[in-house]
Amino acid sequence: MSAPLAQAAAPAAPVFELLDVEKVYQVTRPAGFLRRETRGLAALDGVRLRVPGGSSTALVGESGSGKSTLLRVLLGLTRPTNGQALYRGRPIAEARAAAASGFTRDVAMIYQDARGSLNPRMAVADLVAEPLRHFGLCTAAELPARVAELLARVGLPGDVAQRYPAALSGGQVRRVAIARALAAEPSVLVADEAVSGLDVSTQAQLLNLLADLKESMGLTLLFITHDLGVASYLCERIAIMYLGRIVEAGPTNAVLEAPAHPYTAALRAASPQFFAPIAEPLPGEIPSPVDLPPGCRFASRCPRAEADCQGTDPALTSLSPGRTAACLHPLATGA
Amino acid sequence: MQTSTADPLLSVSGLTLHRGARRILDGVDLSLGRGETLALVGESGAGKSTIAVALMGLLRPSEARIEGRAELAGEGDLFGLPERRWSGLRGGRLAMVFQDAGAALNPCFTVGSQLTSVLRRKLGLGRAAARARAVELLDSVGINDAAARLSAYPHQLSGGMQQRVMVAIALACNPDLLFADEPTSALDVTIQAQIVRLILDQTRARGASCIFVLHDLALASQSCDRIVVLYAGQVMEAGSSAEVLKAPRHPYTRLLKSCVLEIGTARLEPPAGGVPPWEEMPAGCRFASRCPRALPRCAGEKPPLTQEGGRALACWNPE
Amino acid sequence: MLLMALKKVLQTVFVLFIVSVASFSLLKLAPGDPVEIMLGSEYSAEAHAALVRQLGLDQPLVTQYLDWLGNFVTGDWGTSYIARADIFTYAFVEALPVTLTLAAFSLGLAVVLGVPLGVLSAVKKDTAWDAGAAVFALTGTAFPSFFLGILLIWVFGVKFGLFPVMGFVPPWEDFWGGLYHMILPALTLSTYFIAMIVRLTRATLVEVLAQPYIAAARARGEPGWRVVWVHGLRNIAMPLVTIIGLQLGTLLQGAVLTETVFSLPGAGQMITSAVLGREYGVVQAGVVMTATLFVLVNLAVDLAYPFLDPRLRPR
Amino acid sequence: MTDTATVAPRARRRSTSMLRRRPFFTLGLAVALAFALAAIFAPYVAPYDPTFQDIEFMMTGPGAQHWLGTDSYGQDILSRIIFGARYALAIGLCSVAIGALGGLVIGLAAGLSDGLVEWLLMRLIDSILAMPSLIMAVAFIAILGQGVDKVIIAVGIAMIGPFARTVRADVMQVRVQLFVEAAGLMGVARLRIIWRHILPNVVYPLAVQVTIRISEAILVSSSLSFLGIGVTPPTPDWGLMIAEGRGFVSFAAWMSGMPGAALAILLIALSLVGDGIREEFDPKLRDGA
Repeated sequence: MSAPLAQAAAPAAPVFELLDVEKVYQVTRPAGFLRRETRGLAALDGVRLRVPGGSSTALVGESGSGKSTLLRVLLGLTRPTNGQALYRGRPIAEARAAAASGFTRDVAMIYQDARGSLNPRMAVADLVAEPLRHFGLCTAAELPARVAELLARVGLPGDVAQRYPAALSGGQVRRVAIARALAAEPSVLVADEAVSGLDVSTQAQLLNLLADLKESMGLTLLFITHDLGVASYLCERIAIMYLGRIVEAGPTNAVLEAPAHPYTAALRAASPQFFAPIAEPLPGEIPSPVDLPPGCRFASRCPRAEADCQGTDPALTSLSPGRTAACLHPLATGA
Repeated sequence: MQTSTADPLLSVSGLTLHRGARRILDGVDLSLGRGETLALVGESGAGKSTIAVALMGLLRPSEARIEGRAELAGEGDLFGLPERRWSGLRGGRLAMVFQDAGAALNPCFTVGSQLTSVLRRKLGLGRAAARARAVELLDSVGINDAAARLSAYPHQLSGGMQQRVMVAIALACNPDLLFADEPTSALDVTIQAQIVRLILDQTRARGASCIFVLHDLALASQSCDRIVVLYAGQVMEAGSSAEVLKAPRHPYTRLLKSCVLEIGTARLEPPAGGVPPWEEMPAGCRFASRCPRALPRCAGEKPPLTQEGGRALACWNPE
Repeated sequence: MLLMALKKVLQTVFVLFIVSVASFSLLKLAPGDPVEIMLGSEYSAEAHAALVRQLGLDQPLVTQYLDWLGNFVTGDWGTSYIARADIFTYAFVEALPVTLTLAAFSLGLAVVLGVPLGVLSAVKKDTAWDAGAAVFALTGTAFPSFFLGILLIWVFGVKFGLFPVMGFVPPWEDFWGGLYHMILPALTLSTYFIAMIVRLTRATLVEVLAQPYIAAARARGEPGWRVVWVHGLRNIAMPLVTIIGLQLGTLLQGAVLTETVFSLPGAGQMITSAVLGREYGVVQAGVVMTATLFVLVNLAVDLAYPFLDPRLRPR
Repeated sequence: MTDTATVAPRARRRSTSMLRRRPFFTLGLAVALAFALAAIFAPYVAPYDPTFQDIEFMMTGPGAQHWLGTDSYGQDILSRIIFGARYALAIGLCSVAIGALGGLVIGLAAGLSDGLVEWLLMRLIDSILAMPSLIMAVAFIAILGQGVDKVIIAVGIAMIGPFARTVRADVMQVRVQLFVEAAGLMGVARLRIIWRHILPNVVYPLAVQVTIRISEAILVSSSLSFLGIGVTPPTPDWGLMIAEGRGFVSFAAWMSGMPGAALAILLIALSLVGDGIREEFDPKLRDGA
């Protein structure tokens, strides 16, 4: 575990810091004859997150939790409607716009749909070379060797370089996407469900690759996933999202072994586990982020909801050093 | 066969399926007792969905060539049946829940019309009776406000609700055997747990058997009595899911299990490479090219599926 | 939904505006001085100036356009100098119904023959049947219709004398006579559309039949015919109607040729003879009529979408 | 038959030549090439001068002297067909070039802009599309007058609409692709993204469109001459020849039959070629790609 050391050595601003970030989309819907009304859809609602340099954080949530919107905010693809999203102490939008900040080179992204993120008309060699050329990282003469090196690093045979993405398997395409992301020698890697939808053996190979790269390059990793196993394997810290808010955060293993938030506990119980009887599932489904009820947003499905949960919206508060949860009646963490 | 029950509902032997020159399934044997749940597990290309689709009679002769037998209690060999008889069985004694309910419900028809058409055709119910039964069914699979949902189109429902509708349609005529083809892989985990529970509870209540097609070994261990591990169309190992997964004897089962992430897993040790392309598939045991325990004979000679104490194994060099 | 429809209507109105400006410019850009053409070869300067004033040609272009638009909308489309007839009567009352009759017969024939052929071809995919249908579809879409018309005249009219090769009998006066006269022209015009619909039906249906919901319909015991003709066909209705709407232009331009081949007094023949006679007013009337027809039909198709595909309906 | 591309496994598609896998495409290509060669070397291939009027051989049926017969002026039909191929192919290629270029510009502009500009451009495309290409070409002929160059311009302009629509649709589809977003994330400039990522993904399908639409352009141009408002006699144009022979169908069927057959064969060959190329390269028709 080298991350805490790195943190201590560099007291600089964290890589990412979100301060009560809100993102509200205006949605219109018909309201009677020839009339529409506009409502706010809060995709993110008061998100606080700190991603220190050299750390690895898993962002976990089901569909509709706001993970994707959070990702877009972090990458500067969308601006928060409220609150502050900072990259090394600067607003992300500003950092993105300023060439000197190095944001575009420093922060690399791996998409869930790796195939879609690769131009189908470009050969693998060109795809991997694009960041090298764009940031002027090596001369034209060095290019082929550098590309070959990157491909070897992600475990791809050299003959892949001349192929097009359509001729590669799902696992290979993910490796190309990783090679491309690493080409610019970033310090931050953001990955959106980078290992989902693959066979377990391919997934395991990729997870090992990512773990090794993180270690050897000292990457700050932000990994978005729905799989608690993946989160636990790859990340030291975890943040659980529900309906546009982080409901629990802390060291991954501590959080998963003794969840404080009932939603975390429910996620944990719902994840398949060898030979355990199937747990009583959480009732209902994630409600629409339009017209949120007052009070705790999880109250409608919470097995531990009490009367005050309907009225009071719990804030993310510290439970023990390093652990936070947004719950009025948290479970005992045993800490 | 490997079944422990004396009264098998379905027994499949030597199921071989070709698509063109490719042998997608290679001599698959399996059997299933009444009320039993069976998991077909394996990675993509293992042929697990193909088995389900073939046993439902959904493959046209132009799409695939099928050899082997599949005895369904009271019907004889399914593969010998004429198409008319098949369409009588489907939706009746045999039913299926699909992977992506959003795609398996016809977008142009209401939920009600897709549900009542089965009831009217199979059970001969009148319009009003079918409607009433449809409401009961939707209610029983946990859909609130069932009467109003009948006139909804599939896209107006959430993924979980769509899958509940699929379950209701599949159970409409109390099938003897339900195929569930990755019924939850498109859903969030909390919804996945709901749907698996729903399928298990409903089939159990009806005394029906169920064949789950799954890629998640842990989920298989939780939901199924027995398990069949497949690799590239061959059965590697089969038996009670507790025994097979606790003490796998086939190297593939062990490797597959070692790739499953559990919370706190320290290090994964996946097998290198991937499933070979069809042209390079070994003639014998298809796992031979990736097997850490492969012997010289493995690639050329297919190991027979041998029975031993309720377990079946196809390996020349088991653990 | 109503708002959506209103938006589409607005778009259509704007498109019609552009079309009207274009048609108006057609008159302005046309070579030759319309006044000279009206007055003949000998005229006095005063007569010329008077006519210019009378026609409003001394006004600014915008005023001229508005005048023209006003006249056009109220059915005052001017006079055909050569035919010495009112253009509105000539184009809209006499010629257009002939073209519409031909187009309607052909489209009907195309749908009635094309859809079942396409369905058969999709169901019997990769058989000799399918290959035959594909050859027909390819030949049919590529074959020049006017040459096909001549071939049909030669075979059925000249060699066997089975059908009349020219003339128009309004089917609303004599239905069977009209039909009889319409057989060869409709066959000529619809061959392309039959072929196109066969192709489209096959392509879309093959795709639909591979969808999970078709497997699911079979898995719940729906009989084969119902799976294809109810579940399959319902889902290709939208692309089918869309393409038919978009291909209406091709239908109308095919009608121009077919009318010439079979000497039918329709809008197509009207436009052709007007171009040859340099009667720009008539050309303009023809262009505006076809464009408007096309735009309105496609508006109707657009508005029909929510009925064809429930996914486009509001929740 | 037309759908072998979707059935054929990817590996096989790459390993054997397109010519061997698609016999119909190969046949079409061979025929189209034969026409093209005949057109290029017309003076050497044609037995007679296409406009030479032999009074002694007026309306002679096909025979040893005039293989495909002569027309009412005693002109050799075979020679006129061979020279006619020049006009057909030249008009087809040039007008498609005009249409594709115009369509690319308007379609790109419409696809890349947004707001009012996009709305206006879309309505412009809608209005062009509202006039079927033949009608539009007729209108332009009415303004421009007759002649080969005028036909090229008229047909070319008439084809801008369909091209613009497909280009715009492709641009709309490509610009929301993840790889475009990914390039943006990397800080690649917008113009460069358009040049490197959007354009190649639009130009390839456009090239496929071009091959498909050449036959349409030839059809429209020969329709114009058939109507008597395209190129003017005595140009050896197929449409004109078919129109001239129409009146003699009952006793000299070869007069319109021969040029008609030539036109039909070329159009069918070209659509075989176009179809083959579309199925081979259209990503929408490919499995999993």
